[in-house]
Amino acid sequence: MVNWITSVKSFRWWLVAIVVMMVLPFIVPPSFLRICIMANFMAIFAMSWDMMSGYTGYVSFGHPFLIGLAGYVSAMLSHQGGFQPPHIVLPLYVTMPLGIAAAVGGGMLFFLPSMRVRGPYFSLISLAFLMILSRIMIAAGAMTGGDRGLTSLPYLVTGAVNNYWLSTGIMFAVAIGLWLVARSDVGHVLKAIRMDEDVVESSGLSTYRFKRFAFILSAITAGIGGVFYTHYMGSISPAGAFDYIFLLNIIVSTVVGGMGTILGPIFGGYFITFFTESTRTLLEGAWRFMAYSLVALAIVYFRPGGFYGIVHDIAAWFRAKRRGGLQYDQVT
Amino acid sequence: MTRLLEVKGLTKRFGGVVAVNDLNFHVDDGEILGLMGPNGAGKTTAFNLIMGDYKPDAGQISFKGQDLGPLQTYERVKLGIARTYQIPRPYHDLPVIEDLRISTVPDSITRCLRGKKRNIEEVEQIGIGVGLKDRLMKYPHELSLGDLRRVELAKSIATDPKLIMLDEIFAGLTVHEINELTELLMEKKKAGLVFIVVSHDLKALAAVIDRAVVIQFGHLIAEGTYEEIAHDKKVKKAYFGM
Amino acid sequence: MLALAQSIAINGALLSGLYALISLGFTMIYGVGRVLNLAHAAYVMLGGYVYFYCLQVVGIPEPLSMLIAIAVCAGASLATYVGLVRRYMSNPTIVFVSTFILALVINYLVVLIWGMETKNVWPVVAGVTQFMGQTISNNLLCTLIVSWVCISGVLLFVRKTHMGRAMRALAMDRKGAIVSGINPDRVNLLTWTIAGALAGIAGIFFGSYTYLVPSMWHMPMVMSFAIVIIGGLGSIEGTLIASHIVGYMQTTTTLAIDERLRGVFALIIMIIVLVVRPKGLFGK
Amino acid sequence: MAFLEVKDLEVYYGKACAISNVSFSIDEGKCVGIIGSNGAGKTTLLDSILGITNWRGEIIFNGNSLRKLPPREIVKRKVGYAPERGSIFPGMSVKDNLLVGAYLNRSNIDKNLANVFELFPRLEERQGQQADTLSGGERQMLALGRAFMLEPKLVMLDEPTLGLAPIVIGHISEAVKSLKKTGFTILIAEQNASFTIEHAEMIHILERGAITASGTAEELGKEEYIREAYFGT
Repeated sequence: MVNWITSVKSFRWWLVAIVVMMVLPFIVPPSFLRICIMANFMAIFAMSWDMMSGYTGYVSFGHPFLIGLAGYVSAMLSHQGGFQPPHIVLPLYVTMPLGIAAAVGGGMLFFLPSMRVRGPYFSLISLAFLMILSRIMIAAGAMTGGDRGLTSLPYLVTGAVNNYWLSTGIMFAVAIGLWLVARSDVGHVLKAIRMDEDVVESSGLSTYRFKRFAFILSAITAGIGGVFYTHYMGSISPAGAFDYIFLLNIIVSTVVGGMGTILGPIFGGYFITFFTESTRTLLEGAWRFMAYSLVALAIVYFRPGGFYGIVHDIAAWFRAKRRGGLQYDQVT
Repeated sequence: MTRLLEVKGLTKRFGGVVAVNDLNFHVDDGEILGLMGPNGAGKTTAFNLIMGDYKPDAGQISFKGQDLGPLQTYERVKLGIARTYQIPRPYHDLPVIEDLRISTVPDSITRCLRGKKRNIEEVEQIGIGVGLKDRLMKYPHELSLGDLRRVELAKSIATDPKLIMLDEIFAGLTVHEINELTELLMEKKKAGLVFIVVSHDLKALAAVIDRAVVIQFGHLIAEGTYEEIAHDKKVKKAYFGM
Repeated sequence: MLALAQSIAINGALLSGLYALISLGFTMIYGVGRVLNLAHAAYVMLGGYVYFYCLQVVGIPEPLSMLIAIAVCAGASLATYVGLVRRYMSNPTIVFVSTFILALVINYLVVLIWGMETKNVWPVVAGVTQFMGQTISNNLLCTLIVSWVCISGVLLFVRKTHMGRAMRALAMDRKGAIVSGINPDRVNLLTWTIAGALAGIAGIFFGSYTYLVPSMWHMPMVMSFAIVIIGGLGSIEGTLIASHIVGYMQTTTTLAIDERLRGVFALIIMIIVLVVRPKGLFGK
Repeated sequence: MAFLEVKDLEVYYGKACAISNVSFSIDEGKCVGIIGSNGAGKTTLLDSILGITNWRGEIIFNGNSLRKLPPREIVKRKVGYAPERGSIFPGMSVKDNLLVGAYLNRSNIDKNLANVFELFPRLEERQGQQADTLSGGERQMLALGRAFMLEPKLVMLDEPTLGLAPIVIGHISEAVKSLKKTGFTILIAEQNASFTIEHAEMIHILERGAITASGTAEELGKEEYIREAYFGT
């Protein structure tokens, strides 16, 4: 049997987190839960970005492409407005998987060939795809609602509490799934790719195979986040889905939490969402974004390892002190 | 003896410079071949061509009778060719044991997802085998050059190869370290491994190699046992300009 | 049909010149330091706004307003290098992410100072000229001339002066440059300043070519990316040629196909170039 | 007082020791050779003199300590350096390459250019050509020429014969001879012992970052182990 099931110990922090999240709806008001819902989605997007960019070092500027594509496909197919050309309106349990499939398919078609090129080149291509999709979505107004996007989309569930349970459930499912992958040798190889791709090749591993896997996982996660988010909001528009600030949110959540960690982005997603929400009453519009961007900049500048890095360093220091040296299970 | 690796008419140009020029040589099963030549002769380029890091402009490389031309680097490694880097390239964020473990990870997502670290004992044995026993938990920046060379060697052994190509593995090591490595190579040779050892230094290889080829300007100028090439006029001229 | 072709020819030349001006600084910074400055296009916007403010709000004379705008951009660029980039020169990913965030900071700075609504900048030169049956505003002609004066100036500088040669030398062989006594940090300081100044000049004319709005840096940013990639990162000559490819393509798309698709074709070409020839058409 | 004096030099890369306890000196107008194999630390040694590495110990050039000086300050004090493999600026013309060498010495550019072209007529023929079209030997000449544009008081050559055909090595050798005649102080780091003993009055053998033997060519030739390892007899 697989070892990870036997090692309940390594799940203990997950259990704590799940218990806290389960108690939350009974002790906090719905307005707080709504922030948690947004944080859950941000955490999903950040984990998706982390799976690809944080692990392999291929910095993607195109994740909103995947998220937006999934959201748009599901939105267009489930939209009940009478726009031209007439088409069949499908139920959500059909459109949402199709949306996810679109994110994976569209991503495979466009992003995978781009992963042949490294470093900033890849980032530029991914950004270009984002721009192209955004332009096309605006130009194809008949299908997509153009600049204004699509509104009054069907909801999956209604009410803050229900949506909270749903988004929390998805977030944990995605998180644990990705975490298991990241802990396995796959995660190990992906990190090695970030450090020196050529050497990984000369260890007899197809880096393309591993990058592709990371990418597909990332795209599925982005797709899941995209469709659920779209049908939570009940609307989708180019300004929301393809805005730079959205891209910034995703990247900063990951960087703040700690790149290449899966746990970090969850924390980062929560931190960023609560930071922006809590400043909402204090600061007006642009001031808030300004403050937010400056905080993000400061974190990237002073702590490129993110919070995970800080916590990790402190923990390692304490343990090393106690045991007088590093042990095997601590360095991985 | 069976031909393991055969290089025919290999040529590679970089801009106006011909790095490897119509190079021919072969390696047989059970031997240690020295690939020698002064600095800049094209030895490392030949290695990179065999590994598939560059595409040759002309010529053919075959391994166990199979043409390597269309194969990617990792496919060549899976066939049983491994290499070390002249300047060690460890993963800077990983301790030695994790670094070595990358080389034993199966090239398959599904097999990677099943079971974690089950290959740890095997990796430990390889690490101990090259004399890194008490340094398995160290990070690269804590290691000396000699130890980093051992890591390179262990990494190549961990891919379970038939042929290992060692690039300047003795350069910059102490006499003691060289002796230890030499013993290690002999031991591995007995276990059935085949080596190509690249060095610009004729002397260092005397004790190790069965046969040597000497190249200059990317071209083969001499071939034979160490004794033969050490007294070859062309070789002397190439090395000492006399 | 002829009128359309003429219009494309003239407008394409104008836009290409502007793009060349913007991309030149971007590619120079990459050349000497191997980092990409994503905030570069935000300086273009900053230049436009500062010029507008000085000229039309404060009422400073035109030449002085221009100088102030250029100086502000050069200063911003220099400050970016000194305050943000220098520490992480060896880590392009951090530079990439942090300069992208900086672009947004500048974006919100502009929103806070000047608001969201669009602003029209007075033309630098008034009047129109008849040319090839087309009516062209003198402002656009001036834009074209200034672009080319700047481009030629930069080319002369990097080819004929000691400092310019030092820049190119550093881009080609770092150690060779250092052993010749070139101080990489000083060359970087100068390069970032020049790049900022070029962005400022581009901003003044870009502003009067279209109008000012806080999102006006998006298109130049992505287009200058496309241009330096098609031209080959770090290659000045390649950048000039690629600016014209992209500029003309964009003009054709806007005037002959669909205004809303502007940029799309340039990006598609960029992607094809990258996948087929990753070092760009003229890169080494 | 020696022209260049290196005392107890130590260089570490991380924890790996690249140079340990190296001491030697050069008198004005003399030529000193450092012979060592790949990885022995020759380039690190030359880099240290130019201030590219972090070193401990003491380096005194022309009466002044070079401690903590950045490379450009050392170049200003007229230390010319031709890095290994004829490192040149591939996208520039031959003449522009030479002009970069004059970056810190702009007073006599025309005279210096004429000197370099006299030393290497081949470079004059090709001055308009782009440097990446040059052959290996011509690149080496260009790297040397670039160092001379500084009118250096000390010239450091890192493996000037690396990968060159014997006839080209001959050209380089001629150039070094005429430099010596002009009175330059020269430091050669080489693997090629015969090239080095032809020019150097004093030779140091560098092994694994330490000097293991020093002496004139004859003195070293007497020691069997060195003769075998480096002189090929």
